[in-house]
Amino acid sequence: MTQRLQRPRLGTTALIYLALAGVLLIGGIAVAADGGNLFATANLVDMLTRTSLTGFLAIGMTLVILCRSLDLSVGYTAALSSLVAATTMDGNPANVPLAIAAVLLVSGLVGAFNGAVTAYLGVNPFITTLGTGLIIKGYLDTQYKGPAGDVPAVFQQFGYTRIGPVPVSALVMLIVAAAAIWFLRSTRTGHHMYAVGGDVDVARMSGIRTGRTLLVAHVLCGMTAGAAGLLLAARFGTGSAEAYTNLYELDAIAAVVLGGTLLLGGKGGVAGTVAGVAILAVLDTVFNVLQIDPFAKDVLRGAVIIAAVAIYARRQLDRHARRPRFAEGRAS
Amino acid sequence: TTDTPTDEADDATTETESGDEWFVQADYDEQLAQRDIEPEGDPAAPWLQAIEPEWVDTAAFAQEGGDATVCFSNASVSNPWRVTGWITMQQQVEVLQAEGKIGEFRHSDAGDDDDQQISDIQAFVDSGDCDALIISPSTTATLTPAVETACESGVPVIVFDRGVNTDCAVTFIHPIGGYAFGADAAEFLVDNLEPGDKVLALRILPGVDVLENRWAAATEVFAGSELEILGDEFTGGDAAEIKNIVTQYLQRGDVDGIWMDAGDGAVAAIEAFEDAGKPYPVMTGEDELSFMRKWQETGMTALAPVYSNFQWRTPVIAATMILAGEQVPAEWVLPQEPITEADRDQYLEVNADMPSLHYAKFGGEDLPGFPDAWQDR
Amino acid sequence: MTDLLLAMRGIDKAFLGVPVLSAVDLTMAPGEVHALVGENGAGKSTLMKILAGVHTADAGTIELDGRAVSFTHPLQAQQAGVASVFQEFNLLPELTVAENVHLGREPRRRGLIDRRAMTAQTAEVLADLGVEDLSPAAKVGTLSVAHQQITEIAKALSQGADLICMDEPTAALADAEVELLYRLIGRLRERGTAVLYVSHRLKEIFDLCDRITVLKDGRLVDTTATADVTPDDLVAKMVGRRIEAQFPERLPGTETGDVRLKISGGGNDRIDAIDLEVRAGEIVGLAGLQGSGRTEIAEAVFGIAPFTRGTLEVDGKQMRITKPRKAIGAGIALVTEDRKAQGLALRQSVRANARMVLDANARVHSRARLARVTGLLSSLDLVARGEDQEVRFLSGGNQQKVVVAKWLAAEPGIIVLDEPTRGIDVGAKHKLYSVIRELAAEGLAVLLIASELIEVIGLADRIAVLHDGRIAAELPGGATEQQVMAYATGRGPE
Amino acid sequence: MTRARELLARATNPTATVFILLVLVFAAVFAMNPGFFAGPSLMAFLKQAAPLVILAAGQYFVIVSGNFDLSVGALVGAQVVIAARLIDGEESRTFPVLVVMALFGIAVGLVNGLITTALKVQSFITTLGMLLVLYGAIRLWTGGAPTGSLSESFRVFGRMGIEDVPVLGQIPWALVIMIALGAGAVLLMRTRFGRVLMAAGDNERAAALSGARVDTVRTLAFVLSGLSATVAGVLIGGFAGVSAQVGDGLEFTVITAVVLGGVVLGGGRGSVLAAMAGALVIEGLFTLFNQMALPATLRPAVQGAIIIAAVAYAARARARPVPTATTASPTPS
Ligand SMILES: Nc1ncnc2c1ncn2[C@@H]1O[C@H](COP(=O)(O)OP(=O)(O)OP(=O)(O)O)[C@@H](O)[C@H]1O
Ligand SMILES: Nc1ncnc2c1ncn2[C@@H]1O[C@H](COP(=O)(O)OP(=O)(O)OP(=O)(O)O)[C@@H](O)[C@H]1O
Ligand SMILES: [Mg+2]
Ligand SMILES: [Mg+2]
Repeated sequence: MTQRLQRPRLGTTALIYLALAGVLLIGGIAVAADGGNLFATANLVDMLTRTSLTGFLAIGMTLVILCRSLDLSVGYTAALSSLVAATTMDGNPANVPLAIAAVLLVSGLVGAFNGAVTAYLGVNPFITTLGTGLIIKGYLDTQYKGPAGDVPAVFQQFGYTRIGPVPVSALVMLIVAAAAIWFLRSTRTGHHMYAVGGDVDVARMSGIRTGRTLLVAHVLCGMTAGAAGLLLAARFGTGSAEAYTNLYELDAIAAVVLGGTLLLGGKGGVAGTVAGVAILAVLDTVFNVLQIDPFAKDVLRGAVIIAAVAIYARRQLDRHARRPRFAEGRAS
Repeated sequence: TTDTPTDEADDATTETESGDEWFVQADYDEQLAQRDIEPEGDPAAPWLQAIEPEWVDTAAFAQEGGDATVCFSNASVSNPWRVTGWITMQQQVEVLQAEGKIGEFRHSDAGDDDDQQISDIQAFVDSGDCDALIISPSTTATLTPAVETACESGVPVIVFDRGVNTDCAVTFIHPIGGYAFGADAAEFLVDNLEPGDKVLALRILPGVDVLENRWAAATEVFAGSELEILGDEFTGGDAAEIKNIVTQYLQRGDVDGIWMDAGDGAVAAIEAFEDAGKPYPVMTGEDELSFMRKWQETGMTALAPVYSNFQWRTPVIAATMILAGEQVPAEWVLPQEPITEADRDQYLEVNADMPSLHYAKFGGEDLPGFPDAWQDR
Repeated sequence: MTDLLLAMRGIDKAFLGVPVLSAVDLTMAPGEVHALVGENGAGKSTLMKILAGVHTADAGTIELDGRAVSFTHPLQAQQAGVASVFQEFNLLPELTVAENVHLGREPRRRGLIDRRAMTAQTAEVLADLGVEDLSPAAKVGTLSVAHQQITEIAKALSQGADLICMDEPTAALADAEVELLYRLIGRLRERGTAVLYVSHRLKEIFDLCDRITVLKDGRLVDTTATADVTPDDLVAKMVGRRIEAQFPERLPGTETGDVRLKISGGGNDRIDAIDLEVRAGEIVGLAGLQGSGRTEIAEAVFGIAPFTRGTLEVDGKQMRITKPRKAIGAGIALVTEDRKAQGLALRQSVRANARMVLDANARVHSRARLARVTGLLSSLDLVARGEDQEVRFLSGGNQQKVVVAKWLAAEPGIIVLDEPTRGIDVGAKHKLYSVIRELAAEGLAVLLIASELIEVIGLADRIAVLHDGRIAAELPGGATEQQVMAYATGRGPE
Repeated sequence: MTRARELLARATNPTATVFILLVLVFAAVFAMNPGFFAGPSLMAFLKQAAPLVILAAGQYFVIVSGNFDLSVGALVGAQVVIAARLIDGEESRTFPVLVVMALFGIAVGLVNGLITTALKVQSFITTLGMLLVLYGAIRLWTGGAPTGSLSESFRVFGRMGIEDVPVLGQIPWALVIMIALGAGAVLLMRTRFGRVLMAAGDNERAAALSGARVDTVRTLAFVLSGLSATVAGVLIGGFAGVSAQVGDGLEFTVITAVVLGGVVLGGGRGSVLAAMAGALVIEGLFTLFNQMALPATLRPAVQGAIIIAAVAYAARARARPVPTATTASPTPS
């Protein structure tokens, strides 16, 4: 009778990499028309560099969004982390390991708070994390009147050296991404994130500790924000509270959705996110090379984000792909 | 606006171990002194004047032919002051290109994102096309490593507006500074108010070194007076927020003086007095036209401290000088004089057709694009 | 006695002060198949959910194998050997059958999920169930309701529990699959696995169960051995009154009028060559196995998945119905088979849902009809705490009544009923049967889809039997189950 | 007994939470400074709170239908700048420009709505994109900083009012407009449009199968939000004049307000009245901080904590169903 197994059509992730290729192509042509070469090493390096920061944030963001949650506090967490890192290192290379540990601890705790409030107090994550952001902002504004701490040269390497054309930071980001992909696919907790995002009641009735799963997702998201903070510290040579004014959280979310992860949770993955991040980075580079007016940049970025998502949003949402029994037109 | 130069490299320490006071007595004294020093150079072209310059030799960077590529990494154009300055700079560039002193002019805009600007600077350096690199840092401390790498690449680096904690740049261009700005304003209030009068301070953001300097200087001055400071509020420079806050203070009692760390939304503050039917306060804003026009129209007692917008002309000129091997000041301190009631009307005269968010001391009157370029942007 | 597998004693449960269960006792021996019956809202599902750790009882004790237990999370119940098939689907459409079956208990090798094992074990369970046509790799979202139900059952089985609770497992199943379930339960019994069986289908209860516990309004009526009761007594116990003949007679004065709905050569990607006529005052039944295309016909008529071939006439006028709005405008109503996903706005009040169709369609909106809504609800014997109660807090059966009411409110000329009695208790079922008869009497054309063959046979004036997307035969009302099954399974006439 | 339970339920009901909060906040303000409740200062408060309240109403329609509108802040800013540039001080242009602004607001709403419904782009992204586009486009158009100026007649709505009323002093037009629109919103939710909107936010599929024009009503919700942003723009511009930062970050304040009002993100629940009350709570908090002379840098922290706590409390309340007397549905008498 009707055997409903489907041959998956070209998957969303593949589609996104196509989109990335498309952006690269169009960008390349545009730059060429302008007499430049988008694929010159300098530009490639530039693109890769621009992926790292958003990359870290977006990887963690993917996890929480998969759980049908959200984290609007990552920008603030990153700023806080940059300060924790810089002040702990305080110019002394010996303190670097300690600083990294401190950052991951602090950022993890912020994530844990977000997760706990969302999972166990039933507060909508949008509000939880907006609130957490405000709380951190208040702390930073009161505590730090500006940049603080001093990052030793060795650790600044994390922000500035590269292996061939590949910046170390981008490399680390990709490694974290790979780890996240593996985590989602091969561990129970990772797998359960899809269930929690798909339908929390079903997940619970199936014996999944939904609260715990959500908590883990938020902790990991906090930690990647911490990693982003470390990167900021490395690049700034100091910690900066001001970093939170850049709305990194929105970039991250945009990247995640560009990467084909459903904001409604339960569908998507980190592989796509990496492509989403890349698309944004390519845009930035292209705009710079083409000397686009700063305000036109915003317009284009907004338009591209919508357009790109529009390409695959439709097919992504149709959950009732039906296996045809009778070919169109001719009655079999 | 939120732009003033920062303390020099020598007190990088106070920069980095922050969290504690913003006030650095030495810089404060220096800046207050600089206000009274006659700058070298033609008063008609203040953007070329310099206060106590130490000239440095740039022969090393000299180049043949005027087709040099000048690159400019801008922090952002996210407020009217920067917008005005950016237009002025572009106009200046056109002149220099016409004169054949520079060839291509490239710029990138970081949208106030430090990390973004670091990437921008790296991109310029990596591209290897830049014969001179102009940088307007978005934040002091955080851009330091990037600027250092830029210097190491051998390209002459010109830093202006805000500084960085390194003196590797060939020249660092800036008006006198934030302490002077804050002190000018505070002293004016002290002189024009009675002892015991109440002053409200309106500030934009916390934590931005350049703004904190203005406030630090003001508190220093107020401390030595009998004025009562009602409070200092952060407004984000948003007119609605400002009017709302001032209105609330007026509900609770009189306010005799207003101190602002930037002119944004100053008019809203004045309107709050009008709507509440209270007499105008003694007030300090900035040389933003909307404020100066309101000042003229109401005839209130006010002062427009200035953070010289014409500094946007200097960096490109400096670039040509350097590429021509001419000497430039290692630290190029531009004059910074407040606009008083005496010279107010004359400035409004000159800028009669300019939009209200334009800055009186933009110093572009002699550029060919004037006035259209600033009028219909 | 100590060889009890389960002993629930004095169970109380209230939802915000409103008692739903009071002092309920339930005992089960190993290998026993125990029926839990009662009207909609009697508390069956609630009792089951307490046993499954979804709700926690306010009072009372639960003993498994003589050990006192109290569950605060379904996981604990699972670990204690209690598996459950809930009344509502608990599946994730985005995951495969295998992933759903093992959800929360993924097999692991060296701490990592072992997908190969997952697929293999699922295949075993399905084979055990006697289902060949369901692949462990299939995405659940693309399955028919029937296959989804089977996945649910497989999910419970795969836990190797000593006690399996099934809340109306056959509600979505046609007789063929019910057969599979019968055999399976037989095997469980031999293995000594106990089954708590909630159903509204008396036949199954008498076929399968050793003992029967009857609930009414959250109270225990009594527990008897199946042998000691007749169906009629049981119904009396559940409803509190006796119910005469199960299917009401065709009402006098019902006469078959003109053709209201006429499909000629209708087809799309799931159905083909459909020729069907429904006249005013006529009840036409659609019979067939799961996936035979009954719902697709309904969906095509209603414009959800329109016909791409053939013609469709309403009251003699040819129409292209491409979306539900058009269908409603043309006087067609569809009671969908999945009330939660397709029928109700669960967080809205009973009233809001009942008037949804009127509110949404200017064409059918009228004060008079709005005024009738309340009457409609009570004429269906809805049990709710007032019309302001959110429907999500209604029992399954009562939710279904709200769906039916919302369509009748629009006073359609043609009504398509897809599994209208799914999860409805005997009393309410009977009520609904007579409503259907009345509708016919008022001149409506009724197209009835039901998985319980007797329903189709008992109510329909004509029966169209579907097989694999095509109409295999059209039989008169009185046809026997054997005849219908013969065509439904594609064997043709004996 | 049931009565008592109903009362308890009302108190713990998420929608009620916001009103309790409202009372608490203003009690605190009163404690700090009883003078606040003198007519004039109260009016001044409402005048300046009006825009947020109106935005909250607009945002409510979008949220209850299951979407987000992150573009309102940018739209408010855009509207003010447009007004300033087009009017450029000419009284005579005031009215035509108001019309243009209304059309622009509608257009933006339509685009948001169509992209979200027709192209199936999640509204979070649609409106995030719109935020960027508006922000950039408007500055592109004015060369980075607002130009021109508003006319006096334009500013009347946000700045003036019905003068010398006994006790109150001035009744601001902003307040009048707010009340009028608020009432309108409440009534609108009682119409069929409102019910369908609500159903669409709760169960899209069920609504569609009942013949509801889900996409249409959702798009209309965005249009309403766009219009509310337009009105807010008129009021804010009128209140304080043009400045470069108008509207920045408003979207988050508004959404917070709506959620404080017990409206559930994701749709299908909450009342518009409560949403507007949420906006008053937020404005009340800001006033309170000011009265307490709370160090400015600390305010965000306190605000964040309060919001989380309040919403957590409401969530606790929502977890339980609201009981109503047990009866079979009443038979028509
Ligand atoms: N989560 C809940 N909150 C409030 N009331 C509830 C909840 N769940 C069930 N109820 C009420 O408890 C009563 C019993 O519901 P239950 O689902 O157990 O009935 P049932 O016997 O399973 O009916 P059906 O045969 O229709 O499934 C009903 O009146 C229902 O309204
Ligand atoms: N291959 C499929 N992919 C996706 N959805 C399907 C598929 N087949 C059926 N459906 C949907 O599943 C539901 C049940 O359809 P099914 O195939 O079981 O036909 P049916 O004869 O109506 O069976 P029943 O009515 O007993 O569920 C309908 O909503 C139908 O649209
Ligand atoms: Mg039930
Ligand atoms: Mg069906």
